[in-house]
Amino acid sequence: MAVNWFKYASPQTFYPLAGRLVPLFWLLAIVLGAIGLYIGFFVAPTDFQQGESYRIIFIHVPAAWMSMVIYVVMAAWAGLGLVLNTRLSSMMATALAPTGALMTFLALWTGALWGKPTWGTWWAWDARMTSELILLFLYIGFMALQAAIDDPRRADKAGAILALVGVVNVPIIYFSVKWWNTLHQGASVSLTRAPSMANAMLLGMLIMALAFWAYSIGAALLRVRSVILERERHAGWVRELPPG
Amino acid sequence: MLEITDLACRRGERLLFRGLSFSVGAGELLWIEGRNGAGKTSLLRILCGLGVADAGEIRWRGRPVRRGDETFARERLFLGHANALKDDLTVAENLHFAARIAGSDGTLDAVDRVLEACGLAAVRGSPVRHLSQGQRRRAALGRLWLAQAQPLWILDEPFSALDTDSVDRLSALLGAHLERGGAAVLTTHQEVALPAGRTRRLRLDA
Amino acid sequence: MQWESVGQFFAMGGYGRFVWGSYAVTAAVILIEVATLVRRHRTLRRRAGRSTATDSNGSSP
Amino acid sequence: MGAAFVAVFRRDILQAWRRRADWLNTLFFFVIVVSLFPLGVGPEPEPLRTMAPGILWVAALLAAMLSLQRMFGDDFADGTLEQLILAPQPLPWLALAKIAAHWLLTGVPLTLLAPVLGLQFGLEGEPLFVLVAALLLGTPCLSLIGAVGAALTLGVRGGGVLVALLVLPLYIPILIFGAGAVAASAAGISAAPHLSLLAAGLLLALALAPWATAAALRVAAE
Repeated sequence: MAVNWFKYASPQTFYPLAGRLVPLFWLLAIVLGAIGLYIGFFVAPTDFQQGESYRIIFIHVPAAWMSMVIYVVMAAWAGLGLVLNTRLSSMMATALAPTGALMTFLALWTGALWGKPTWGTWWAWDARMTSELILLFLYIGFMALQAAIDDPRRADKAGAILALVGVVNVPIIYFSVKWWNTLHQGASVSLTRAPSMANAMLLGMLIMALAFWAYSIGAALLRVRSVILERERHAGWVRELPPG
Repeated sequence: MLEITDLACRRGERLLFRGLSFSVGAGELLWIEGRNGAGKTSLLRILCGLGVADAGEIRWRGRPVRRGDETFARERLFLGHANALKDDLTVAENLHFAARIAGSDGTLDAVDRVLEACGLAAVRGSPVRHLSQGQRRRAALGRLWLAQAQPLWILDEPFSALDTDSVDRLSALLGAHLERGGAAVLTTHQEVALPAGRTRRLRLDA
Repeated sequence: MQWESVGQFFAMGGYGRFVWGSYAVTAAVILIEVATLVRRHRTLRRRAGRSTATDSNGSSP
Repeated sequence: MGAAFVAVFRRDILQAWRRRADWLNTLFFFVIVVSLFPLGVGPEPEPLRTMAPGILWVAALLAAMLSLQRMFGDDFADGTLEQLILAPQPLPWLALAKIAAHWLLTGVPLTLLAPVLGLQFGLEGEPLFVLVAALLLGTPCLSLIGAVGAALTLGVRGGGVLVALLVLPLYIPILIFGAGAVAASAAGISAAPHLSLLAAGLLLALALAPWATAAALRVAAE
């Protein structure tokens, strides 16, 4: 049975599907989150070096990973929308950006709160944190550009070009910041050179990462439903929707 | 020469036209009529390759036209509402540049001949900024005299802001273009100026 | 199990401010995002539904 | 094809020459911004010397960025951009001509002005030469990457600030290696690695930016 994936490429058929997926992903996120937090707080031992403050890792690293993953997935959807001219892919990119930006903010916030007890300063221009900050600028640039352009079709295409240019630059920015950091401060200071990871710590972090991943998908799917309703408000099928 | 099948275009939420099919043969002029906002300009911009149609296909000499298609670009001329002139450059410099970009003969005496034909020889060296609206439009139309080698002319309101003898000059030029086997698609409000016998109409109703 | 008492759990070895500061903000951000998303979708859904009613008399919002 | 490139390049230079005031404003901006820092930080030579590379580079970045609007903005307004898009030459090639003109008009003057201002900050000898070399490699990247931002924000509300928002994060690697080269040479270590990375960045920008700019121009003119 060949699944006609293009059937789901039309907003009209994707809208109900997304509606069914959102609760599933969020439920998965809650379950995984509960397990991850339990491991993080009740199974993982105290770290001999950092004491208890390292437990921030269970949300800092997942948020940082997600901020990077979401940007790449966003750029992929945007590129797809640009090449195949499928409106839904571009809507998916637009829907992912805010969640990605929030993940970046969380990575920065938790990084600062973890840095304070570890280095004594809220912000230490560590290579990873600085790249995270620049990634936040890239998200803001993408959202600002799409917000400034009224015509949705042009906003999608312009956003796609920016996201593709951005995704090429993300590794370049990361390595140039890493070079810049080692040049000025030497390699001693690195936040996420995680302490020797007991397997419970690692397990907790991985499960939390999956929880964040499931949450992000759910959030993006719900936001894409709103984007679909806004963009297709004049379409017939939107009008017949029961006010659910 | 130019065949359009099932063209559709949506501006934001509004569907401008759908299922539009027509063709323009050698020596033919297609006059696009319709109220303001009926999508005339959008249609012309799609034909020339600036705009993107929501559906449908454009074929030139039997081959479908892709955006950025250089052979089609070599054979088509587009004149929009905007005069496409740099205010700080002189009339001669503007035309010289337009010719070089379009790949047609940009030598100085060619430009002079065009200025003569447009009746702009006197203002040859003055910046476009100092020209009147009518003179600017004639300078913009100078591009047509340069474009003898381009068989397809797509013109958006070419007769607007022209005085009577410029209108006659332009319609004579259009007639000559059609005689040479060229094709043209244009929008205009002055009916009188179009070469009789070779003009077909296409009504775009909103 | 690490913690002898609930108090010790919240003290988090003296790093309570930092650990709970991080978790609280993360939880808040996620809840706020969920709330705004749900509200945004619900209002759009209601307007979509209502637009059929108003359209019958010709004026859409 | 070369003729069209030269035609676009010459026309942009001629256009800028006819509007010398706008063109000079960018350079005045660069000088003013650079001279603000000693007033803010204090005249002590030592801190100024260590900060000089960063200040000069950030000011060059901002100056180049402020003049990006003019790269396509006027052509978009008066309709000449449409004719460029419809021209029978490849659009990335014509976009490159405009980028080259922008570089000659902003990048090169900034590169020549910077060492003079460097003297103000106590930089002498080899670091000044490295500054010029780094700027010669870096400023074309500023024009190339900036062109993508300028094309994306054509005819958009609040375009000026928006270009900065889009383009500055992408300028960061150039800033790091550009300023790093001068700092290295001032500290007596070789600036070769920085300059070679800048050159690599330039090649990458040359390879990608014209295409991205052309795509963005087509989207803007739709």
